[in-house]
Amino acid sequence: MPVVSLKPGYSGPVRDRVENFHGAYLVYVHWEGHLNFCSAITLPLPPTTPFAALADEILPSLYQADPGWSGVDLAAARWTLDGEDWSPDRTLALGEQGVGHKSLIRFWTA
Amino acid sequence: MVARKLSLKQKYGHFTRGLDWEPSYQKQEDIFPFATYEGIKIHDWNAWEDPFKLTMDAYWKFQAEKERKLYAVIDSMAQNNGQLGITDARYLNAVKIFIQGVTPLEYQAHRHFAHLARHLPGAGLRVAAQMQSIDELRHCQTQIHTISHYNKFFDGIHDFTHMHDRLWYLSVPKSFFDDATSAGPFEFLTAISFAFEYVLTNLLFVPFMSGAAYNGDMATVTFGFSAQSDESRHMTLGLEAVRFLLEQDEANVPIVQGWIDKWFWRGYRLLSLVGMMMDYMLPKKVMSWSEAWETYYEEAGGALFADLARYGIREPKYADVAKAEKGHVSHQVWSIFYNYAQAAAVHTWDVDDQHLDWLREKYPETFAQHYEPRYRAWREQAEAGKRFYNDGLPQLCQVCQIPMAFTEVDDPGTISFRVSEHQGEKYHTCSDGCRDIFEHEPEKYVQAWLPVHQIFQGNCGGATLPEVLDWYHINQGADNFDYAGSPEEEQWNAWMEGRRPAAFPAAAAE
Amino acid sequence: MSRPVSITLQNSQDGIAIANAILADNPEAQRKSFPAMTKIDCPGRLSILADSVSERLGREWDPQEIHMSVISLSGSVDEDDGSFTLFWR
Amino acid sequence: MNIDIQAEAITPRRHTFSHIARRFGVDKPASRYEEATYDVQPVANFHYRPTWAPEFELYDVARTRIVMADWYVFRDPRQFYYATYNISRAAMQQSFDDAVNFVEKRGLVAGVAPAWREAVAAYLLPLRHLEWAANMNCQLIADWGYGTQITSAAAFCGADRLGLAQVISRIGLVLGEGGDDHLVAAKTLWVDGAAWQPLRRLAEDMLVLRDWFEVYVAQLVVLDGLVYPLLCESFDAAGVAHNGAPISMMTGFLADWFADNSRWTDAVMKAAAGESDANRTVLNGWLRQWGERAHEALLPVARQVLGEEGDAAVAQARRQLSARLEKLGLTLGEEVPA
Repeated sequence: MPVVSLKPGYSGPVRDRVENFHGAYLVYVHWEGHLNFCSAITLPLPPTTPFAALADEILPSLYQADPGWSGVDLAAARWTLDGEDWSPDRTLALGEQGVGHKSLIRFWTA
Repeated sequence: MVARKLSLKQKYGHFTRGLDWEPSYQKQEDIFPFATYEGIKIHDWNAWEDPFKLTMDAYWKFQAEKERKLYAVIDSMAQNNGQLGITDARYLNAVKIFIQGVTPLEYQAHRHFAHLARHLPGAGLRVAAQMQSIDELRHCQTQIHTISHYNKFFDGIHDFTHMHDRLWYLSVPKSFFDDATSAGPFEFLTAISFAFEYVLTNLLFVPFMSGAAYNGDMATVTFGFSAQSDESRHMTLGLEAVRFLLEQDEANVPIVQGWIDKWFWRGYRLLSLVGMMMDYMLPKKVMSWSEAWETYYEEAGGALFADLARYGIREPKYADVAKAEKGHVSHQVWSIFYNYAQAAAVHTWDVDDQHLDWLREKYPETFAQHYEPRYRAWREQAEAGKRFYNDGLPQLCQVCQIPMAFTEVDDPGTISFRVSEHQGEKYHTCSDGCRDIFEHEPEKYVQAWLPVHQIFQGNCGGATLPEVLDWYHINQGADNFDYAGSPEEEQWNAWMEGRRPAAFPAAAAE
Repeated sequence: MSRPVSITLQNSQDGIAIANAILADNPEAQRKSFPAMTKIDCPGRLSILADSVSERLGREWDPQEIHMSVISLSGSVDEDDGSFTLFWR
Repeated sequence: MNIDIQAEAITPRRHTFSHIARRFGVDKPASRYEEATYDVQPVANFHYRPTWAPEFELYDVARTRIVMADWYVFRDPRQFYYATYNISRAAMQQSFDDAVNFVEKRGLVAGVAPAWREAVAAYLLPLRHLEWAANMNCQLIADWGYGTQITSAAAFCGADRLGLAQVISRIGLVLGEGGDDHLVAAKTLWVDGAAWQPLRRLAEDMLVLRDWFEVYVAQLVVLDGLVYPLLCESFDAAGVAHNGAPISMMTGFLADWFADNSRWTDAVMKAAAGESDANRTVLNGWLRQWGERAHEALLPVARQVLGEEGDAAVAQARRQLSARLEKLGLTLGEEVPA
């Protein structure tokens, strides 16, 4: 439903268009079951980022503050991308396997 | 000669709406261009009944007297080092959130009630709106003057207007008010005067001010209670204004109901920050958020909505969700601030045993199971010298802008993720309430200035945290991080040491 | 209709006198005490009578002076020369 | 209490807020006026465009043609913040109340020549409607103006105008011995009386202005700058011959109020004009345009009160305003023939 405005055609700047992020997508990641991290985390990632880089470098840098992170086996994790089951391929870039601007990646570890 | 005396009502009529006249040289719609576009139909502005019949002579007299009393307390606090009388320096963090988050809203209310005082076609409502406009300026200025004294000794207060325009958690109150002021005059009236002032503001002021009293902050109590005396007038305006809209035309009912639904949820989400202050920042606690919600929403709101049922108004949508969440929200918001104390101009700290006992008692259904283990783990990490901080930036709700920490109503272990699409782009919200608000007016919320996204666009001083904090004007190492080890803690301990009788420190040192 | 109306007053000289007047003049009114303030609830309707408050204060009290003492209220307001009333319609 | 703590242990860590310190220096305690007024308005990162004016931000410098590098140069010489404002106005009101009580108790109005009583009712009481328009104009400035400094003072001025309208109404009740006949009659004059129509048209024309600084100039500088001297000097002086002193006692506060308000408007105009030639050009344009309109609109009212001396009285008020503006670096423009 459109917003009610004095004159037709009300609009303002759409602030978070993908072109405003210098080649990156915004990607949200969330480690399920670990609410010591209060919410999902926002990352600016170029779509060319390999999933391996996310799994091997980025996620550890974020989640190692949890003492339990060292025992996590991401290869055995369950993933969803934007609400659908997802089997990420380590060798592919995020953009090549369905990750878009403002996608949400959730994962469950044992 | 025998003087004829007009009744209070007749006199008040001449002194307010009697000043107004029907324009004939300019068109009504050119003088009041914003009066009709929201679809609200008013057939008879004269049907508006002013609940309080306050003329300017009485206004000046009462307000001047209130101000004399208040400033006497403020002066006395400055002269007597009143900051030493508070229960604990941690208490001051509630005051910091207040001046960073609430005081600028008082200011915005001042400006926008001036907008109503100019642009509402009904003279009676314009008079009420302009009194509220300067009242709100009063609240803003008395808060600044009161807290000015604390600013001399405590951190995080020093640049509150700059921070309000920029800081991540302050975009929550700012976007709330921007949402109201960017709406039409009737939505603003419903949003602020009714949904916020009448239905929800008691939750902000009454427990908080009573908490200030309980924690030795006499200055805040004084400005708070003094402001509340105006607030009662504002609340009454809110109730009568909504009643007036509902009585004027049946077609107004669904419009007003939609606004009540929206603004109840907007206000409720905003107040979750207040819940966090109440449950975590007051060293001596008056009541829990859950108890306050029961007293000031469930009881008072219940009576209100039962009364409005005659017009076809029902309780706000998702009030049941708010009720179901009341054992969770304050803890979830505290977790946000604990996660990000390195990037905030307030301190957080580890919850001690006595506090855990209180929380367990107040939240028997939820606390021990869902939150206590988390806090104990954090405390252990801190005791091991590894205070937990979250190094990633949070995902924010597109509408309320709070980090998306709220959980599913029936599953406190799972975050509630909602997503909508508009013109091919995804928008994430924290709840059904915020999702509905987005989907009702997507053209508005796509504009939201989300602090985390702005950082990644490069609009906030740089790519590193220290650069962003500089841009926020956070004094790093003082305004931010845990209370433990802060300059404030050191200062407070020195003060408390200084308060012991002279013989004792010497004995203790041996 | 017996939905509760409510008023919260500062624990000041005037506020205490008003609270006492309410409790005396509204038999169903109930007091709840909080730090620095007193909340009074009453089913349906509650009146503050100027004469009653004046007698307690030893001076003439104008109902408009309620603005000096009130913290919060719940219910519709009716204000006249001799009284201040909260009620649900 | 707590005097046992040594003074050095409780030395303040800072003197004022950072935004105040950036303006006035870090080592100076700030005044309450400064802390209450400077940089309080939000200036950046607004979330949504107004649904009623998406071409503007919620607070936007583009709402006026006046351009300022810093919007906090409009210091109010009275240094009003809410507390000082209300305390000042409570005192002003008290002196008015005292005057009215004095006049009423002694029945002094009865001693005023009846014709002059009628004349006063006819020129003073319709002005309460003009005050009401002034009130709305002040609300517009408080709404759309930029910066806490000028908008807060405008909000106070708006409250003043409602108060003035009410005080004039009260004089109407005194003249009517407690009844409201005079107020009703004065409203009819305002709405239908031929002498008042140019002024009412002017008031309504101002209510459709959208540039808030133009409203400031038209209402607070030009119209007030002509009406008040006319009222407080020429009209009041005409009452002397009719034993009008009791009326003057009651209306004396109008001159006091105008003098007080002019301290503020003079400071604002001086700062706006001093900023740039471009501003001065815009201001002079508004002064000329609204000066001509106001001059013409006041003539019939002045003639009604002063007869053939009415034109000279308006011209005199205009010369006063012109001299005032010249000191501020501004020009009202040439006199217009009636």
